[in-house]
Amino acid sequence: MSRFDRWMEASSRSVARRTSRRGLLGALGALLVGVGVLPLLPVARGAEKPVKGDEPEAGHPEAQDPTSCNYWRHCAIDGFLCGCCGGSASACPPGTVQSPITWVGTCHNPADGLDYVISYNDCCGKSSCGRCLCNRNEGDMPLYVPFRSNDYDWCTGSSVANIPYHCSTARVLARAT
Amino acid sequence: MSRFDRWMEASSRSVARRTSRRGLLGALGALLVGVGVLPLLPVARGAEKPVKGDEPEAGHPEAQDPTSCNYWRHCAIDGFLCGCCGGSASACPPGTVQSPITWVGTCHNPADGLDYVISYNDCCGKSSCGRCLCNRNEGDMPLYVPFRSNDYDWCTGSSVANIPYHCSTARVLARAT
Amino acid sequence: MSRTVRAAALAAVLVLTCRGHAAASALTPDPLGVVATVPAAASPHWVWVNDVVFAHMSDGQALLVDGDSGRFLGMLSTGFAFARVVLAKDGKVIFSPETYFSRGTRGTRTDVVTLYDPVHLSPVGEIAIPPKRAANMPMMADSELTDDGAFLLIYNFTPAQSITVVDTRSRRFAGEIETPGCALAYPTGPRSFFSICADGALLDVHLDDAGHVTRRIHTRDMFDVSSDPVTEKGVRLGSRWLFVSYGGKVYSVDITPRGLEPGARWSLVSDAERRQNWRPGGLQQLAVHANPDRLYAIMHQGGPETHKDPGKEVWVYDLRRRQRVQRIALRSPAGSIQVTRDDKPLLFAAFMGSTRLEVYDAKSGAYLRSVENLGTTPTLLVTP
Amino acid sequence: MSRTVRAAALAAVLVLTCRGHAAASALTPDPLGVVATVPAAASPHWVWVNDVVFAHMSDGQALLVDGDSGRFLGMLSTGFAFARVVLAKDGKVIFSPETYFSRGTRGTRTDVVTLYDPVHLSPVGEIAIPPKRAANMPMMADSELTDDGAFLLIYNFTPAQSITVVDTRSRRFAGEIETPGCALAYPTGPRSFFSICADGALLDVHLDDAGHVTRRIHTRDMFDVSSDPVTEKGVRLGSRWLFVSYGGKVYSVDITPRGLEPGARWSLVSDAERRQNWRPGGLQQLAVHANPDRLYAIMHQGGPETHKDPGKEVWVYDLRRRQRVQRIALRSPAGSIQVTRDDKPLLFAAFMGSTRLEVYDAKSGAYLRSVENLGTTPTLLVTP
Repeated sequence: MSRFDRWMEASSRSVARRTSRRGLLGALGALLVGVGVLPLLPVARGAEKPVKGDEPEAGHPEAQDPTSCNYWRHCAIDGFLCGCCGGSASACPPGTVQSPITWVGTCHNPADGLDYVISYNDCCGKSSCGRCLCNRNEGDMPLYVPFRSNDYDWCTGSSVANIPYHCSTARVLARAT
Repeated sequence: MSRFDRWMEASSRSVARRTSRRGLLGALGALLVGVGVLPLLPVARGAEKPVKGDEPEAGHPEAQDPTSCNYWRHCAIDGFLCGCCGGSASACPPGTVQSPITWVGTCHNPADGLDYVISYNDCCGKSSCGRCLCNRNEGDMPLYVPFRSNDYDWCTGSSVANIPYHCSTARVLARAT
Repeated sequence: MSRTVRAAALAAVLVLTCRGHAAASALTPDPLGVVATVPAAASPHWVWVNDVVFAHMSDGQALLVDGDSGRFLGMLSTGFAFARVVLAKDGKVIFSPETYFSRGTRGTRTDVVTLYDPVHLSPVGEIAIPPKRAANMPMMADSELTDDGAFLLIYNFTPAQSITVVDTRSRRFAGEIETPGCALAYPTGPRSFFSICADGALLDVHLDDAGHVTRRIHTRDMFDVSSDPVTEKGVRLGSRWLFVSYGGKVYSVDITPRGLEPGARWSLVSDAERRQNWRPGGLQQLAVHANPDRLYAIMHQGGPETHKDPGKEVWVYDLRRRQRVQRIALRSPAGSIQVTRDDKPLLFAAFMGSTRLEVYDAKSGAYLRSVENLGTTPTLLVTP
Repeated sequence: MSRTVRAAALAAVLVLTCRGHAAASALTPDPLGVVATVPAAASPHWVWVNDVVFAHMSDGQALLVDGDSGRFLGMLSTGFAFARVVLAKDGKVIFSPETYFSRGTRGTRTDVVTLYDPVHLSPVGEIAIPPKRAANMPMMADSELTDDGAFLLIYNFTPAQSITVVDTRSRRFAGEIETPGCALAYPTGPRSFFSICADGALLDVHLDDAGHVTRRIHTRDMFDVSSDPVTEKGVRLGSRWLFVSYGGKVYSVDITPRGLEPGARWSLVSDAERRQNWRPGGLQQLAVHANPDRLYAIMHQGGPETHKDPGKEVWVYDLRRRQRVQRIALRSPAGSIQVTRDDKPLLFAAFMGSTRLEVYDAKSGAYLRSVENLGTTPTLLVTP
């Protein structure tokens, strides 16, 4: 089945597909923003193959582009990339609040060959950013394992800006051991 | 320029185009709901030729279908057709309030060859219905001529449900003279 | 008299004048203020399509559709991070746990259970609850009624975990039950429910008639959390809750006089199918129907991390023989399915990435119709 | 200690442990709680893309974009039936007339002017105003500042027409001015503005330093309302307000010491072009630039009722010679255009039916770049 067929079959899924396809993403853009495919939206999740050991992708230039869904840190991110919303991979956009509590994932950095613990802190207090949707699902657990689940709106953890979700960051916490 | 080209050029406009094109409407559907093209949205407005004297269209079967944008009463309607939202051409959907004050238009009924004064009362108090968008612009005036302007959210006129707009009705007030 | 008032007056005159002529015209004037209602007797083929409206989460909605005609009957506006409506057992009221902010996306947070009249689809009451409602991908177990409908259970996550208990008879907040380490609410009787704990055990909670805890048992581990976790998307058939793992293993939690007990374990996929990467996926990926006992599951082919992907097939299982009896090919990928409770059941299929609801004959699997332009990101399907 | 708290603690420990290792790793940990800010000195090439979010009107937004880089700098959530932000003359604050309901789409209505810090894009104040803000297709004249920025004027429609006056210095509601039969607010000086009346005349209003009316003149008819009405989408250049009719006739309202006077009348289209059905269209269909005086108009070919249709061309006029000097072909149909105020001006083009902002060189007409996925239904473009 051709990639395009696959896209036709489940458009939203394609969004997160790590194989770069600017054309389709462009075409999808309006529709995506339109139908409001959003951070929590699972349809795109898990469409990802793990970055780690994903040899044909490991050297992918986007693996080092913080505004790309393929950025190595995003291996388990779930939402709009704050780098496209006025923030960065680790900083929140103006006027939002970074939720201190969230769930952590482990991603492999092809540049130094190391694994890192990544904390996916949401930026909160405004309506959805709506740009650079990225859904990847490595190690995601059900809601009954909260600190391993990306199905929660983690703005919940912010007493100031509970619960409106704006975008997601991917902070390096430390080297995974 | 082919119809399809015209559609490519300004998709939303096509929605209200009286020439039936289910295919395109279908294809547009998701996008429309998605990008939230709405009652007040003017891009579709005026894309209409007047029903009156529009001979090739006058006998159009849809001219008598209350859920069609081409329904004769809709010659100056601007919004979601309440008939697609749980109401009818003249009745509001459950749980909404019909705004008593609005603007009136004049439409020609090909069935009896008479002109009627049509009152476009909005149904109010819930979020947008989002279905059967129909924008037609005959006789629409600027905001400084309120009772001839469809650029107002006429739910404004409802003290109970001011101002959330849900859908639009097209009530026959009387024969125009 | 102000110009505006004059203008209004003029309009009025115009109307009167016209009404005068109306008598002479072919068409009689339409009355003002007519509002439709929904038939008091709900059809078993109706479905509530719940929509969290992901891009604009302050504007959640529940849309009522008639599966037989495909007609859109009406809708409810249900606030921020909306999960779903809960239908009273007697069908006389609709419960909707809702969240609002004084300034849309900021300001004071208010959580309520709004009560809607199912005939007029308008609010008839509001029950204040603690502003703790969990905001997550909508799950049926976010809010459920106890078996006799006396108590509405609402999952809280702040991230401290608890259950809000609402007495539907007095229409009052009855209290809050701490469920540390355990999530969601799965009713098991008129005065009991369980939550699923992070270690794979269940928290078995029993209530008195005031909605207060009388007994809480932390069961032994029921699920294998580490290697192949079950999703929280369980479905209930009589005295059994059925859960399915990422890999397609079926776990039954049986409600017995001795308490909650693990039932038979079996698999949705054969070894061959597993090798072909067939697995369940989606948001509301399971549905059940009684007489005969059937389990419906959305299936697709994909890697281990595709446990939330939509599927283009629904596999149907005989729960007595634990065997697949049918494969239904869908027209579009589905992330949510629901089966009506009647003897001529319909299968509804929807998908958050689309605005189409598809309707199938749940027994033959035959495609019946589609309803287009339903909301923006449909999540859970709820049937009477 | 509850299980949840334990879990949190565990997470914390993990973090600490990891930080321990971090020293040894190639990458150092990212700090928590870093929030970006917007440069204090606004670039003349920034643009606020206002979005009424038609499908979900409770979630209005204003999006800030840098026209040079195409970067999305940040956004504001601005409530129900949002029209647009108004930038303080000194750039030190952003005014946003907003409407909220206690239950999203129902309940108590609250209208406020929210004040935002332009560096942090966060609310720094709120001014309560009467819950009368007009809900209409967003127009620039829905809310404007007087020339010295002392007063914010907000159009009300209930359907009684009036203007809310807000004192931006004391940040207080200063009062309400009845404008029966007349709509919107077009500033003409530090203490004056006019509204357009249904009969084609203007209501010329003068204020004292407290924002109260000192003089109100109902001018003679300025516009031909019956046959070829001007739109309410006027643009101002110095002491002139320019309005254009459905058919493309240009009407100038000149601000003179003797009061408001009709200026020269001319046409955007030649007789030949008129025969070819060329006419202006769109929501924000006009823009101006000084030095040299230029008028930009979105043009398309269509029948008399297409006065709100988008166009794929922008025609540029020399306002001194009243002649067209350029035709700019757009890549996509535009319903809204704006031109920056600097000497190397950019032309922005957007359209409610799309989520793309296009950027052109306003002098050469050369296409520069597009910014994709901006909101859902972009309406008015506002530049510093």
